[in-house]
Amino acid sequence: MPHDHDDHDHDHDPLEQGPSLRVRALEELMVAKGLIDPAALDRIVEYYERETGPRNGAKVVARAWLEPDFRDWLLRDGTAAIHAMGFTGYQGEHMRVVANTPKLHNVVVCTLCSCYPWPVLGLPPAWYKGAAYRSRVVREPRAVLKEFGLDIGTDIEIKVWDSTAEIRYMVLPLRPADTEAFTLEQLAGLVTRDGMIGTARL
Amino acid sequence: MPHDHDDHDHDHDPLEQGPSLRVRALEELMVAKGLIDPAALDRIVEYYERETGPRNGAKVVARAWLEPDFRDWLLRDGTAAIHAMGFTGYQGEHMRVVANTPKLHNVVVCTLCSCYPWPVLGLPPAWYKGAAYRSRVVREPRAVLKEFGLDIGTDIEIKVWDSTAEIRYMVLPLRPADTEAFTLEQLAGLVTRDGMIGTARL
Amino acid sequence: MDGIHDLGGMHGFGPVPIETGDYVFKAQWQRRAFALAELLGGPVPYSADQHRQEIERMPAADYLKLDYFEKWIVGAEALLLQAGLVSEEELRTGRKLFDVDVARHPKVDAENLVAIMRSGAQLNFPDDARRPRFTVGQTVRVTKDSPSGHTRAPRYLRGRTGQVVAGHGVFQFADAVAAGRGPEPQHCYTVAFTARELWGRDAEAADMIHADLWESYLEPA
Amino acid sequence: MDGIHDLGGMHGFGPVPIETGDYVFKAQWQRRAFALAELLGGPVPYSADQHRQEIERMPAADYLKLDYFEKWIVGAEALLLQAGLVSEEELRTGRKLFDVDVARHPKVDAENLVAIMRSGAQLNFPDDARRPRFTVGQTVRVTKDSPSGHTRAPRYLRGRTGQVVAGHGVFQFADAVAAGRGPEPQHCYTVAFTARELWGRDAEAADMIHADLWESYLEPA
Repeated sequence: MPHDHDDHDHDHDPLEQGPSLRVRALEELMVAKGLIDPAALDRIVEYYERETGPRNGAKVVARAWLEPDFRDWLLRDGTAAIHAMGFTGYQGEHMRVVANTPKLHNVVVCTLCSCYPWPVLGLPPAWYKGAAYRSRVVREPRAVLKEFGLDIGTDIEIKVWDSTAEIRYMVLPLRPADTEAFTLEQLAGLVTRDGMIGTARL
Repeated sequence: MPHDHDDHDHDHDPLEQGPSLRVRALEELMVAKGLIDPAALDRIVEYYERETGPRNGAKVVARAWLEPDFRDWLLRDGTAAIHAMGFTGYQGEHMRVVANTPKLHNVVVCTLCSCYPWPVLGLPPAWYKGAAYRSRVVREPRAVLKEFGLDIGTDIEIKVWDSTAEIRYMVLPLRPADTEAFTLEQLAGLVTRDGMIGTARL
Repeated sequence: MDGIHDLGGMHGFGPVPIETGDYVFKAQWQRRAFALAELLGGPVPYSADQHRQEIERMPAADYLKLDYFEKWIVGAEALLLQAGLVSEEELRTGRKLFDVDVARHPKVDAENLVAIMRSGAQLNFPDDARRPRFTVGQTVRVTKDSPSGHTRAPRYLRGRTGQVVAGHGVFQFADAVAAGRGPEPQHCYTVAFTARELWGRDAEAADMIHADLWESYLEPA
Repeated sequence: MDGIHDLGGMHGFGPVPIETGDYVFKAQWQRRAFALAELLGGPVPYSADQHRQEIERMPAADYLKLDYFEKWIVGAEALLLQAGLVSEEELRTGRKLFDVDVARHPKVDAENLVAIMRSGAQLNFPDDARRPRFTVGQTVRVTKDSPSGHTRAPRYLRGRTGQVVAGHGVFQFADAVAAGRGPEPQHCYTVAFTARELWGRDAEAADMIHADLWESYLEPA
């Protein structure tokens, strides 16, 4: 990837190469063409790293555990219930929440790319975007979940949700035992990202 | 692929690397273990390069053009007719010959690997084993054949033969016009490998 | 497009790299790549479906080899080229060779973009005028159509029979958006398939696999 | 195994490289690799189906990247390892670390091997005792079974309906041979599929695609 322009104010690390250099070259070209404002890049990253993420989803889950009416609403109209909590935005326009039960385990995937509910879970982890998870979880969910340390017997049904259109999925995990006295904040602290993808129990 | 043994009589080219070095290392290891006779490698290559190849298939085709009874036999029982001409061996144990007509064009592929009738056509060319031919010829044979310079209108039916089991396929091409006076040798001289795969007309 | 991106059901990718893959960004350049691909959707402009389609058009070997965020950049570069906003040489050298009409390709202000990102895109349509062809509970079959462009009917469902378990109303149609034909809105449904229907006697257990499928992917069974 | 080797119908591989691909061997090492993989089938021993299976087990990215004949060597090395005839370290260094029992793994004499190659393998079985389940003209469906081991029912035919156009008698069954279960002989048929059945409305024309399929891949339709 030759990159020999000298009309900019970054010093290129001579060891910088491959994708890193490619991205920097494109960024600088786009700035030079007036197509982007470089400060906007930082702002976008800041937005996703600060304002989205699994802590949002955890609040939704904890509230559903505490408030039966909210739980009903969430499962009936995930979009409205989640938006009402302020978790809106790209890749979260249309939400469906699927509830685990003692006899049913849900797990979410996007076999075609990496669709994922950004407002409530943030950006997806690397494994979610990788070939192994995407190829296998629709065919052998139990074998895949076992790699996550989750042993789902054949007496428990698995429902796999492949995010092939504009609806994004989130799993409502089972509430852990002995949490009757927990506050919303305490409950939310128990909820993990993988629990809401379906690759972990809580 | 480090390769640092010194108990053999080849000098390694310092520029030799990758697959070439890997093959040489395995060959020498196998010789050292007494599992192979290195002279046998040359003999195998010599056999395939000298005794098999499309000149064999061309003789079968030319004979079918000249002798109606042989043609009938060839199309009815390709194995027996071809074996009777002495073209036997690995990857040619079971043969089916499919005849082109003015309204029908046949083309052969192996989508799963590279099955090919070695005794009559030799070893397959690189493109036959490659991903583009194997993936596309079952789905868009006309587009593929066009890349070979062959324009097959939709008024001509195409039959694709995917060599998925132990039967190997050969196409009996149409005899070129104005060859009534040709001898068997002259006719065989017109027959090309691609004509017998189905990616060329004669 | 039945490309390598359509991974559902394929073998050959080993165990899930959970330990080493449990991150969003591993390097700073990945953050920049993500943001750059998001940001360029404004001035170029392009949609998520067009961006996905360009990633799907990559040679299969590259798709498997390149980092996820490098693929996002490959997709953005392809769309910039198609829009005539860059040349191959510019991408190769990183040096600007011509100016673009920024009035026709206005850059997006950071706060505006974040505001849009926070409110979300408009993906669905009022469905009063369109009656759904299928109803919840109905048995449907995914067509065998195998388009060479972007499609969201994965190959592992092609020709298979399932049951409509939800109707979602009318959405823009990804295939049409990616092809540049506009939204061509259609009803979209969740369809449930048994593992046995998809994998035959090699199904792991009596599970259900769900996918969201646009109406034109489906036919009555 | 629904691996990357099962290429039928996939997009993403560009035009056929006819100009640059019109050779059998491009380098001397390819000749040696071919002969080595053929020759080792004797002493190890292994069958073509086992060798194919090892190639299919390669990571998909390697399958697309490696030279065809290098893949043959990868397959042979895997079978040598499984037979306990080499160690990983021997393969890595090229230096012999232990001897093998050559009485149990006798090398094949060149002239003997060429004689066998010239006469061919025994792949079919007398079929007097086995009645074919299907007849020429019958409509059949390829099962949806999706085994994780070697199979010769390609994915693009899975679940699709065709017509038996020929019966070939009884052959050793590739899936069983590759799995080390022995020949498990079965009837084998040629089945014809319409392009429309395979690709739906995206079929190029009213063509027929044929495949040779063992009886256990098929069910009455």
